[in-house]
Amino acid sequence: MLMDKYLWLIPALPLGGFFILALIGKNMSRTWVATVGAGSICLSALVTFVVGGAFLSGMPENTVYTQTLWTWFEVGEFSAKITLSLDVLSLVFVFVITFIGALIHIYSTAFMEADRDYARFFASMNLFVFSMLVLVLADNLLLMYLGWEGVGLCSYLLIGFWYEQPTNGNAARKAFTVTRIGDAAMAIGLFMVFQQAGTLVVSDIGANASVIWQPNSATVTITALLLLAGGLGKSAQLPLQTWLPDAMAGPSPVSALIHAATMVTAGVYLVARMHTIFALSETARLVVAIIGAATLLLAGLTALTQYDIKRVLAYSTISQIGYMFLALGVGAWTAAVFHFMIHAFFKALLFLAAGAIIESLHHEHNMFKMGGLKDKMPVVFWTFLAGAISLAAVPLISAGFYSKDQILWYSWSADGGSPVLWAVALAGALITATYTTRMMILTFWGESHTHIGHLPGKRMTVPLVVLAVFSVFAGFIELPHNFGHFTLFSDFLHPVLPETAMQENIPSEWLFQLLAALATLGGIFLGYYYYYQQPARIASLRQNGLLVRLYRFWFSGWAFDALYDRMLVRPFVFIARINKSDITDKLYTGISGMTGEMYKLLSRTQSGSLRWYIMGLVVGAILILGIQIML
Amino acid sequence: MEIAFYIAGAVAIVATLMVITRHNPVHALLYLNVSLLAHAMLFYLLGASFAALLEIIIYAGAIMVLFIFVVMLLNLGKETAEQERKWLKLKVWAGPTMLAAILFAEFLALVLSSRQSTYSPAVVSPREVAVSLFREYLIGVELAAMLLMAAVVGAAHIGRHKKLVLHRFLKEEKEREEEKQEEMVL
Amino acid sequence: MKTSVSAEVVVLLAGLLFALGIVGVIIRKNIVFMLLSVEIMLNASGLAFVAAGSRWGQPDGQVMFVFILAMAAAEVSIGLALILQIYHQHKSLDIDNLKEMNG
Amino acid sequence: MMLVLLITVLMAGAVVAVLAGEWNRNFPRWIALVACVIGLLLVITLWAGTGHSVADSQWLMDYRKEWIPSFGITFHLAVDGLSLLLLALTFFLGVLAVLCSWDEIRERTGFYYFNLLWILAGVAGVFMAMDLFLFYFFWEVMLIPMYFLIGIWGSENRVYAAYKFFIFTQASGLLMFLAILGLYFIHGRDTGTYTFGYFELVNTVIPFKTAFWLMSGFMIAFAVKLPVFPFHTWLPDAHGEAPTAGSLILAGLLLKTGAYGMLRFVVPLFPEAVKEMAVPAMVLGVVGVIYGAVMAYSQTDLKRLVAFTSVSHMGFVITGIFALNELALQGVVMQLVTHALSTGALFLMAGMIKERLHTRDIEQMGGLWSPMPRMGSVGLVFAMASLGLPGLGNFVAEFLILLGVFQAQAWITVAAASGLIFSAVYSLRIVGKIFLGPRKTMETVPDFSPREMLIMAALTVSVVWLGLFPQPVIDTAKPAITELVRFMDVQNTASHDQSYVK
Repeated sequence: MLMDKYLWLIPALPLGGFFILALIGKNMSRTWVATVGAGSICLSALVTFVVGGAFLSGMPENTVYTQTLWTWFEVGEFSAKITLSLDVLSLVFVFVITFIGALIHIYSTAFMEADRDYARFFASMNLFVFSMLVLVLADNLLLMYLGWEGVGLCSYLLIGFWYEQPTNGNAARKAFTVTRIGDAAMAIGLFMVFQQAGTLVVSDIGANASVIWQPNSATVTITALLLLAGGLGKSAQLPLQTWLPDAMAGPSPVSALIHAATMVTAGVYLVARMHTIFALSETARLVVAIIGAATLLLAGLTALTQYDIKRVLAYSTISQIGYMFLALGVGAWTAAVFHFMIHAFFKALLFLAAGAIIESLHHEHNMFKMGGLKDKMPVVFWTFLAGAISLAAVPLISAGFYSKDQILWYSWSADGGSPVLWAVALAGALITATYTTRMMILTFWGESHTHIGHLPGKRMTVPLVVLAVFSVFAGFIELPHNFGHFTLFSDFLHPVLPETAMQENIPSEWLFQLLAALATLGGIFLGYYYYYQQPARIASLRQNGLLVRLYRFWFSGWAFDALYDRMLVRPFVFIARINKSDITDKLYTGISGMTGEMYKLLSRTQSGSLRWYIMGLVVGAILILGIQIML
Repeated sequence: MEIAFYIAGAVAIVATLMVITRHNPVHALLYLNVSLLAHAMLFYLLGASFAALLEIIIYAGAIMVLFIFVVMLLNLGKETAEQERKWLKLKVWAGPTMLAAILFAEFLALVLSSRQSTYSPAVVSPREVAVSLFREYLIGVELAAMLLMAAVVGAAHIGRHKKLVLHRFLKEEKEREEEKQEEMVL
Repeated sequence: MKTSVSAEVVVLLAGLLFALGIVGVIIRKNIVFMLLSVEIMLNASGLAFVAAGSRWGQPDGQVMFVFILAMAAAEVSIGLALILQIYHQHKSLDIDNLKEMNG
Repeated sequence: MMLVLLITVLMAGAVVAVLAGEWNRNFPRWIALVACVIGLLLVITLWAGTGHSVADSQWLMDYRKEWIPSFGITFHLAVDGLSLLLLALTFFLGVLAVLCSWDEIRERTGFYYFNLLWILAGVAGVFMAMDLFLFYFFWEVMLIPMYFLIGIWGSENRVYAAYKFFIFTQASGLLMFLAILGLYFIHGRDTGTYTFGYFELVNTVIPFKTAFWLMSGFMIAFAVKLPVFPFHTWLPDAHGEAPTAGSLILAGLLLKTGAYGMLRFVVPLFPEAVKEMAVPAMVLGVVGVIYGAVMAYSQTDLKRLVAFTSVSHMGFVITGIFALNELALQGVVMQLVTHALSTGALFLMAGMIKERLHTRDIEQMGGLWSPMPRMGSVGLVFAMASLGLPGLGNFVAEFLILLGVFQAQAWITVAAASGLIFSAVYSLRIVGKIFLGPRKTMETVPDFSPREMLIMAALTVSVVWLGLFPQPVIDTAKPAITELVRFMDVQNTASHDQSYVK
């Protein structure tokens, strides 16, 4: 049965929820708000399962469900339609968005229970899910841009959800503005694509990319890089990563949904979606890989130094997305998408669990003031542990291992891979394991520092458990080539994403897995050693001036904030301030001032003295006669 | 007969100089009369006998009498002469005289730059003047009549003795000043 | 009574008299004297007109002189009336005291 | 005849309003409302009636009568899709302007509504006049009542603002009049028929140098009105001091007359000069985009802030006009409509906030979301519109303009795209300063009244509608735009041939 005519329901349900909540949410009871808010997403998830199931079951090769709703606008040869299209890549994203979205919404019904603006929260969340779905379901780049900006708006609204605190508002503004820089570049990218391809429909571009562009030509590289810039902004990659840590000002479910699981991976989606363009430019792919590698290392080191649990998770998100970009850069498209999915599970889980902890500890974000929660909050502990082992990629038993191991392997062995990228990724793995262990130990072991309020209820723990199960077991759908060669996920994606091209003559995969496992275990040991066994060693490290300085540097996120503040924000504000009264107006006030001065000068001659006037007459006559003589 | 012309011209210049330099108004008036008579002579020499007559009768006769009446009426006697003496300092008249000299020099240059030519002035009889006046310039004559009429009425109106009348703005200003002074006094 | 003078000389004479009239107007502070100087200037211009008329043998010069005369009469009568008024109001004929019309 | 009716209904309404105002203070607003609604209905029937034939020919309606035949002046009104859109906008905003002055204006209501309607009549005339003299006549008609509107009902610094507005527009208008006369005489000398008719003058062949100077005359008038970068300084003052309806009409309609003039007169009359001047004009446009945005960021007076956003948005318009291709020109038309709605809404909001807090200083606002969630949401929508959020009308406009400009001059687009970033900066500043953050005043501020809700709902629905279904607007403007583009292409090839022959 062809289910494509129900495709529109997937985004329409959240949109409907948004409209109901936005228009009459103020007057609805909390139960109804929760029902509409979470229900719309759950229904949407259900529709996704049905449509997706139909799509998969009746799937011949290369099937795409498309549904054109209406023509958005059409000018000359440019035409943009509101067309949804579902293929395997978008199906993965839609599944993650609706499924994790539904879980997070259920969690939020309890988490936000006490909040004044319950309806506004769910309205924004629903709008976000709608926009995100439009982003991934869009069949042309312009519609994707609509979703792209829509999620930015919702991110803005939700980061600044508790708007009465000015810092939240500033964080929201920063998030929007920084991503907007990427978006502006992406818009130019769209113009370039249109100019060269004459269309913005993704499938047309994909089909004709090799005809339109010369491989490795400057235009294709520039186009790819401009599109990439949009992705970098949304996905918080170097050099536009500074907004994400501040975005943690939003409620924890928001961090889980928007700033971990879905929106920040929009960049990954974009690059994967436009892989045909990226495939044509080696330079662009190299840039993607280098940015990914640099970001994962930088963000990982920063995560090591943070004390706010949500900021640790935020930097770890940046770092993990760095892995995805690395995978995209080396041409391991499916590996990137796989890691996206697994990451969505465990990072959403971690954020939700962290949210539960923070909530129970009266909004305490500082990990050093937590501790000893292992026994007091068992459900949260075990689920958090599940997420943490996945993040740290503990070998064999965690989903994160399978996805990250793939990336590590491809970063050397794939066509665009190199030992340097691999080394960086391996170092990243070690760091990841270290900061994860640090976070676990500080939060759950040791002495309790803060009194625990109420424990999370069923509506919060059930989503945690579900996500924990996925974080552990979802990895088994894609096993490495050397054991099992069970590649369900990448086979599934191959209608859209090409197979990863491999280099020849590469060392055995076993060796890599061993090294990756060693890195992880080493990282865990480091964390264990310094934070559990020998906490005193930390204090002694503090004596070292160089290390302290390095610590501060890392803590500040490699001073990017300060740098941008100096280089961009302050000059801009300075220029704006000094020119507040508009310098060009001086031109006109100058003219009028001069007129005034001349008036004063001339009115001085109007002295009322008759003799003076006659003198004027005489001088005038002299001048006139003089002119006549001259001529 | 050129000599008569030059003499008359010289008399006119000297008399005019005296007019503008005398301190006593009556003296100045008398010199002006002399100057006017010299003008009349010049007119006659230029063949304009009608103009010469008018100059003597109206200017030297009527207008000057008006002046003298006024001078008498205002009793401009010795004090005025004293005042004039004080006012007429070198630094007062040097500048304007320079200016006038420059003006005259320019005029001179302009006039002399054109071709020199001597001519014998044609006699224009009063008859011709009258014909022209009442034929081509009839409108002018009418207008002149109206002007004189207006002047008579105006002079009669202005010359009446009135109380001090100020424009309303000046009046308000004056009142304000007075108030201010009162305040200061208080 | 035939004279033969160059036109330039007559015009120059008129110009000189006119200039003297200007000097008189400027340097005098007493209104009566200023009015006298104005008369001089009027006469000088009349002389120029008459000279021009006689140069071309046309009556127009003298006609203009008549008009000037009429105007001078009107001007003097108004002017003298004003002088009387000024003297009554200000008790002075100093032109510098009459600066009320400055801008 | 209908076209004349459009103007006369406003003018007659104005006269009746001023007479009725002598009698009762509340009559004029009803009369004004009725006049505007009648006009709006007329335009809608006009639109509906000619909906099918839009694609066939450019001109939908035409009315022509001799006015001063000895000088070749005719009373010639005509409407094509472009005019029709702007007319619809005129009456729509007219209704809103009347509604928003409903309670705000309490003094001399008769004269107020007289001026308001008279401005609208002038604007409507400008959008329809097909005789350059008549055009100039209407151009001046809208100027003087606006001067009164600012000068009498404005806020503290109103006299200065009114003078500034008047002098800028009047001086530039005179330059335009000189250019019109120049055109008139050149055409008359060449063909022997002296006429101000648009359709005759379009065919005038003008030597390039002369064309350049004549175009400058027109351009300066339109550039001041639009406003283009160095001529914009009257705008913040006028907008800031005008009463709410005045700001609405200034931003929504008067600025549009500048753009309309460029599209209708400058480009067809002086195609070659326009082509020559395209790049400098576009650069000025981009400078305006960025400068306006930076200035908007620095302002603390809400109305001035919004005024500078207008400068920024109008920079897009002139950039788009001089890109001279269909995409950009359609974008310009969209921008005219959507900017009128979004900026108009922001001005209305500023007026409503001022009614409540008695200040325009955004430093004294803050945290207004909690007492006024409705206004907050609406304000957010329009802030987002002004930063070009997809799904709202402004995005379609800016996207089309940039896309079109990219075809013409890629680098200019790159610079203009930075305007997207700056617009985000100032728009979020508006939202942040007014609605977010801690409350600064503890006065009770009521949320929208039903009347205000009606106004804002109308605007919100329009801007969302235009964002998602802009095709009707695009289709309506299409014949005019394609005709313009075709004309330019013909000129292009003609001049190309010419130069080849030489």
